[in-house]
Amino acid sequence: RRSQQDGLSRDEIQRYSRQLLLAEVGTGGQVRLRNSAVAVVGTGGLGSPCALYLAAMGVGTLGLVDHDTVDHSNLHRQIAHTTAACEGAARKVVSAHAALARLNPQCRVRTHDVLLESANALEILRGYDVVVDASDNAATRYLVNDACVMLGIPLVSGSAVRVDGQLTVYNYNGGPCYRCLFPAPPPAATVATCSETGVLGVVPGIIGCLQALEVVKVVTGRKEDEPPSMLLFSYKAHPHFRSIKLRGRVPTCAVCGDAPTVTGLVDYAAFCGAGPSDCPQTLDV
Amino acid sequence: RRSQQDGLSRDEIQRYSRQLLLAEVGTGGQVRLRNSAVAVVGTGGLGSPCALYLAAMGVGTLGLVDHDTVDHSNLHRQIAHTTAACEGAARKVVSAHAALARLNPQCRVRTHDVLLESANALEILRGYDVVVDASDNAATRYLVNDACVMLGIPLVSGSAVRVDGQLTVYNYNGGPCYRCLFPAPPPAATVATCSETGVLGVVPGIIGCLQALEVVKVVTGRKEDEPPSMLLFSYKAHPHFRSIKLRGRVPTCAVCGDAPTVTGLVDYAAFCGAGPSDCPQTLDV
Amino acid sequence: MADTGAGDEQLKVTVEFGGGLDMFVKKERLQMVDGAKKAIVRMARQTGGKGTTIRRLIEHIGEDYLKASTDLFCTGSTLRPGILVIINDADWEITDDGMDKYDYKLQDEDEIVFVSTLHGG
Amino acid sequence: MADTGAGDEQLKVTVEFGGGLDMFVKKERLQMVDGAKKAIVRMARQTGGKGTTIRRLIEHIGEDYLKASTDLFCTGSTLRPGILVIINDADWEITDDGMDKYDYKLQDEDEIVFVSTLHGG
Ligand SMILES: [Zn+2]
Ligand SMILES: [Zn+2]
Repeated sequence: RRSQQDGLSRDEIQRYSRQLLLAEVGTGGQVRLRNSAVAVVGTGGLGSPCALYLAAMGVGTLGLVDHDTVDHSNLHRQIAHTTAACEGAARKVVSAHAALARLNPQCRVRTHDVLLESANALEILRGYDVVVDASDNAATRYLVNDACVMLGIPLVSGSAVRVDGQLTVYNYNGGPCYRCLFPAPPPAATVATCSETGVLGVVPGIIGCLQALEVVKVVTGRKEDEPPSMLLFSYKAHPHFRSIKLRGRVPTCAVCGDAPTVTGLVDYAAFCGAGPSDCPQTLDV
Repeated sequence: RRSQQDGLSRDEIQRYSRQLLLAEVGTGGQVRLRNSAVAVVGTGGLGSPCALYLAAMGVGTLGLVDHDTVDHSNLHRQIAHTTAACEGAARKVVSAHAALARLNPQCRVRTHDVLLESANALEILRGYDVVVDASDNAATRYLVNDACVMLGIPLVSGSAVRVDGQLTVYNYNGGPCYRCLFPAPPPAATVATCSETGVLGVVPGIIGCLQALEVVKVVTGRKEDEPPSMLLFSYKAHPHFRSIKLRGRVPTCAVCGDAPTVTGLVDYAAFCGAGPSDCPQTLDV
Repeated sequence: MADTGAGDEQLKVTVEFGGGLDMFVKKERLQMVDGAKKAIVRMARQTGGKGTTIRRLIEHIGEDYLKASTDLFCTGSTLRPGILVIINDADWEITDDGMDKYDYKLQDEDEIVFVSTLHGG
Repeated sequence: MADTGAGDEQLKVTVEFGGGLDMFVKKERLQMVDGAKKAIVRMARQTGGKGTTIRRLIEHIGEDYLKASTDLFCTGSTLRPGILVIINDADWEITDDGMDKYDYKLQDEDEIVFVSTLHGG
């Protein structure tokens, strides 16, 4: 369903010339990027910069998954969207697609203007080389994780709340999946409510850029040299970044373990005590 | 010349609601951002994300300084620009201004479509609360540093080449200036030539976002708690980030020291052995 | 600090609370160290004749460091789901050779980070 | 490594080359350690009856580690302008109490980073 050519066109050579000069990318890496398909789940604070940089750097096919519309309170961080899109209550995937097309019309964009659910996740995510979790709630994070384990796709997971951010590549090269680290969901009472939570605009910007970097590392193969790790970011910590060595895949994990008990997608709203739609404003956080 | 009101408009409250919830910003911090003026020198790989996030987060006045036009080889990293701007050979400050206006028309943008030089730098940068160095050559970096020292303006300096990036706040709170760290310019032979050098698109994205964060920290006062430091980023290092404790202001520094010998802007092309225009493609790096 | 005592019989660990967990900690328990808020915790080197464990540290934090509703952090010595424990920049599961991770014996100058996983974006 | 010898009389430091300086270093001198390329350098603990300094380390790198044209890195023991030296995550100027920074005495397990300043954007 997508071109798997080996060479680069004249336009591509011109556009990506500064990356072709790099030993870390070169023609081989650029072709791999062009031949890759990456799904970005969520086109908000994380998905905006991540999708923009993936398209800019030359990922050939991007899938955008979101079911929301652009709102005024999105624009302090969701830089793929515009005030005009907000005033027209545009669908986020449509608005994000327009931004990607302005920047790089060579990037093929597939929009999935739906809520990702157990009923559609495997069908939507199947065939992508990497999935980016840029979502905003626990239920979707477990859903995306389990789908990636079942489909055998590396998952580049980022999150950002208030002034903190986190970044991990799950289900990759002997490392853990999300459930290996968090077998039980947090009690609903400990998840900050929508009205209590905010986010500093550039924090998802930083994490979203770093997600794009991790995608490049997975696609070009550089990531194989790295042991499993989680990057923690906090405006309050100094230094702001801390890299943590992570456990490997956990043999007793319910989904990626040696004898999994979760072998199909389940009801994640019930599992987490709250679904993605229980609190619409969470989508803005 | 700019409004210094204390309150926020209804539009501002709506747009920045997720930041008003944060203890680290709140109404006070948001008003400080709105009343601040930040100059961004360079609207390329670093300046694109930095200016976008500064406008998104609510910095009231942004000055954009660049004398270049948009080129195809810019677009793999300079996400404020568009393929259409490139095809029309648009001025970079004009193209960047359009992107900021799409995202946040409330941000007042001043464009300086000139090469920053000794003859105009003090006039252009005077009055800004923070200067962002998002430039691309040694001569401009010394020029911007010296101008900031002479004007008493904190300098948020970022750089990105190949797969590496660096970030420091100079001339702030007892910390060093650029010349304190680098009293002598590197020999011209050690500066990679244009054709040898490239850059991975998202690396200036990461550093530019972090420059926007440092601006927020300076404007809201949080930065005062931090000792001087430099953040090093490398795709090749693991972990990618390393924070270095820096020396304080150096009493013998030629420009910010106790008995400065550089008391007016000098000829930086002669000082560095190469000016910003000696090698036009450097502007793309 | 509240828990001072004979230096040699005490160990000192640094504790940070990330991912928003700092909101549950009493302000006076945190101090600015090199630009970040940390708790410097001093505890007896031995508890009941054995090395003091991270289980005891969690109990101690639950008893003395939290503002209220400690179940947002722990119940007794058991952390609530969704909190990672990082000991000297490594996930505490890595130290686990079949050992209960709560039995990890604290070492002087250990840097412990409790961090809540984040779901937003 | 080329410079092995009696363990006790040697010290071991880890050296990284950042900001593009790795391009000047012989490939076989760098090894992958935890996902990053580093040089593990073993040197005599004493040089001429005194502790081995970073000056000696720079000379040693200039003699044995660089591909060619060592003046892109150093001339003798003097680094070219535009290179920062980072010792255990601190700018080496911080250790300077009026002491010549080149006289810093290496300690076993020191982590040294040489990093070239970057001008691009
Ligand atoms: Zn698992
Ligand atoms: Zn100075």
